[in-house]
Amino acid sequence: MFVILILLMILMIAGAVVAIQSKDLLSAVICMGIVGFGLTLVFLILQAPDLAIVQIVVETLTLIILIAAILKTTMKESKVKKSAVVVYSGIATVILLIILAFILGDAFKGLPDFGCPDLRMSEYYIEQGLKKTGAANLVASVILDFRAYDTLGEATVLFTAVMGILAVLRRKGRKE
Amino acid sequence: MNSSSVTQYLLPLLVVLPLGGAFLIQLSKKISGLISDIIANFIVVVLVVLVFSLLNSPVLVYKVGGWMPVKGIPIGIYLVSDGLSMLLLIIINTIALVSLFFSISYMKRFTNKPLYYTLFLLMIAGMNGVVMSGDLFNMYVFLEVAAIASYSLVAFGTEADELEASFKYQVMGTAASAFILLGIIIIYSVTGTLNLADIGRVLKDKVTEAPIILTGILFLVGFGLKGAMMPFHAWLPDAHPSAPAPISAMLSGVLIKAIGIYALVRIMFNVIGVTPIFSNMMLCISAISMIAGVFLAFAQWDFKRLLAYHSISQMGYVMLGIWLMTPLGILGGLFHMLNHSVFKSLLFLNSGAVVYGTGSRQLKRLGGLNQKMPVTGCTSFVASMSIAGVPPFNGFWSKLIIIMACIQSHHFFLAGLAVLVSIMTLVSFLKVQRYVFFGGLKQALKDVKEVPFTMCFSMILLAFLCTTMGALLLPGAKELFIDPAVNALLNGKEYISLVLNK
Amino acid sequence: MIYFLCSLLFLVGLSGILLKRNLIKIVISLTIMEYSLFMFLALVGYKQNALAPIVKSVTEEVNYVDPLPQALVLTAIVIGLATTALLVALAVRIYEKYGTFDIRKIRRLKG
Amino acid sequence: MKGMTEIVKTISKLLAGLIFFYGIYIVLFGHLTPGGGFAGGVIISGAFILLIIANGIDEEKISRGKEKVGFLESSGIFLFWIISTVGLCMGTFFFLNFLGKGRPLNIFSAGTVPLCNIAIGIEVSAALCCIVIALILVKKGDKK
Repeated sequence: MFVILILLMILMIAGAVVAIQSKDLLSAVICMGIVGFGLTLVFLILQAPDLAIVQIVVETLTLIILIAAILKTTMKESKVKKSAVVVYSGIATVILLIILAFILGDAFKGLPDFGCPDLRMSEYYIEQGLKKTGAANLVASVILDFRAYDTLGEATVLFTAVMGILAVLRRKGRKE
Repeated sequence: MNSSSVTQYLLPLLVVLPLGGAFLIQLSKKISGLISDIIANFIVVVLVVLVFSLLNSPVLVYKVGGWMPVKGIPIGIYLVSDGLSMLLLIIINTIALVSLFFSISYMKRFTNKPLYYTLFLLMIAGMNGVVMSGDLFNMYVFLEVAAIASYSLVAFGTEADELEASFKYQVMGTAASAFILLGIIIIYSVTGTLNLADIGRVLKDKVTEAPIILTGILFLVGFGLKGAMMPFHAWLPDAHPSAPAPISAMLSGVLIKAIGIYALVRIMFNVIGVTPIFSNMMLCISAISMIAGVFLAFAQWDFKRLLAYHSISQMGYVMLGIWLMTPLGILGGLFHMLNHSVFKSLLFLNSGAVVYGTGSRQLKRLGGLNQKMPVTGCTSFVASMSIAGVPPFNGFWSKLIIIMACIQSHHFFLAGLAVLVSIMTLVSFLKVQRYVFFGGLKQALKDVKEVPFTMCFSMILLAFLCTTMGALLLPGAKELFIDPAVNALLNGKEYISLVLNK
Repeated sequence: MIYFLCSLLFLVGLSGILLKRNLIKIVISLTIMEYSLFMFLALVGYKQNALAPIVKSVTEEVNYVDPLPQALVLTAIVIGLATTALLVALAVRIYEKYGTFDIRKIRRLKG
Repeated sequence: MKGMTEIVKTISKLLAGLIFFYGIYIVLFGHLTPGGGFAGGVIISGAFILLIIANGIDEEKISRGKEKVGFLESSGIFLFWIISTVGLCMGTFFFLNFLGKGRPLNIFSAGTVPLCNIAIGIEVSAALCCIVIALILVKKGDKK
């Protein structure tokens, strides 16, 4: 299991790199699809079927939205001239990222080991979730009962985004 | 049932009402255009009444869903209102009411007003949610509600530059959210809980461990981006001027405080705990914000852009006060936060009135507006003097306290810097007054009229607050408004026991 | 090790935001960054040899992975979808106005 | 944009029905099996998006549909809001699970959880349809 997980993650990283580097926007979007569907498999391995279902449909939808946007506009990424500024800023960014990688890697050593989480809050959810809420799907019991307030916020975020999209896509913002 | 348990039931209403209003407006917009005006204004009036009725109550803790703690570990989401939240709630809802009143006339120039009101109410709900939340992830969710509403409000005019500003703002905002979420995950992984007070209890003696230090930095970057602290400020001078004027007032006056400074201060002071290195770093950032903001503002000839740069600089003052970590400093910082929200919103509303009357916000194209727009001219003079720290307006008192606090804690250099920035702010605003309101009337501005009543009324109200808010420092008012907030920060870790024992 | 790979994905996304000058590429990078966070959250909640948090029968032995991070991921996925959709809408509108996705040609705002 | 060939249209109609019912199943059994309001909502919206893409875009019809969808979305989230505030109105807690818990592992169990799932399902499916329709309606190459 562990080996498959690591292989999947390496595939996802490769997909992400190709997605960011590719010259053609459509292939970039499809490479992003590799990352997203890889994530679905990772969720399945990690015993999270709920997340896998949501991720696979959301990923499909994201791809549809992105591809629809690209088909309406352009597929080519315009060329970057290799000026000195571009090269130097690129090198600086890479150095910054390497430093960040070391900091993150170092700090992550202080986390609990993979596979043995600290169940301070969720012990109760696991033991009493079914009894207290009646929902056999413990994730559903968490999102819709213990932490339903979060879910209201989440639904509101989606509502806000739709309102925002309607606002942004209006033909005319100001009256004449 | 004693009185405190009755008032705690009012807490969720502060989020529920604006949300319900937003949904109702979308459902009922077909019936009449007027109905959205009525619903939005009515709800915000109710919110203001609610907030003021909650004033002077003790620390309130509300457990959503009635999930009581098990073996002392909270399992549900908590809503907490202590002194600091109360101060922020007052700022948010009052400024929202004034801006909303201003919008009634101002937004007639834009299409689809119900959509505007919906987004506005969602933004208020998001900010109220952030300020009252006692749960780390819940805070993140409501932060996103407020942020997404503000992204789309910035682009509400749908002109090219507005869309561009909104995109820039949103990319930075989303990256900031990613950093914040990473911090939340690390905290959850280390502590196994999300309740702020409970996290504080678990982390009591772990402040110097590597993951926690990393989290502090991640939160600094994330909330710094949201609150436009200096190295992360790039989006603000584009986004704030691009929004419609009442929204600029909300963004500059409230949003960067509620989802930037408040969230960072709450987490660092009350939950994780501040190390001296961190507070010194924050002092550096605030000094840089203060001085660089004012220098950049100097070069601007766009009215709203100039104001946006001054927001960065004034937020530097607020942070300088708070991160001195002395009683006087925190008092000054919080008081300046209150004052800044009033005078900066007023200035943005003034700029909106100027744009409404003349259609331009370039300083060089304006002039002599005092003859044609007396109310706008007068109120903007009050606000300018207030932001520059001229006595007897409110900005003077808070700046004075901050400078005194700097001297008291032997940061003479910072004190000198604060005085210098104050003088430069004065110069910068004299320039605004000279180019916009004084001087000869330009030929093109001959038929400019004063703005409609609702806009004038909001500006006069804020100008009145500017002149009188110095009185909040008098005994009596001080204990009611500012002292609880100061105490909430000073006795940082007391928050944990206060919340967990309720 | 496994956390480090996850952070690597995060950094790849971050590099895209910092280096790329194309609006759609920036959106893709942001999405990848979010994906890495979802994965991290799911990794944090994983428990060795435990079952998916769905009760099949009342008498079952209690050994499930942590359901709380999964609930958080669910919320975060929705938020991510909402932001991505709004960003794409903005990008389409910007293309309409400027005729390009290139950030260097879209510089009406200065300073 | 014109629709695709006759074969695609026919098959997509069949498939859309299946997908639609699968989505409803996911929503209704969200508290027992994996899935829930959100996943089901996205699947339901997928059925409609499939129909739109396969059958081509009739602008008038679609902009009328957009208004209906917008209304549905608002009502979905409003329903969720009402469920959340019932507890408050009864003088107890916000988001109280006020219904009986029922027999575990039965479809009529878990109090308000299935109701919330349905409300979220309506909201999400309508919202996503709305997003896609709004993006499709943007005209190509409409430069200034």
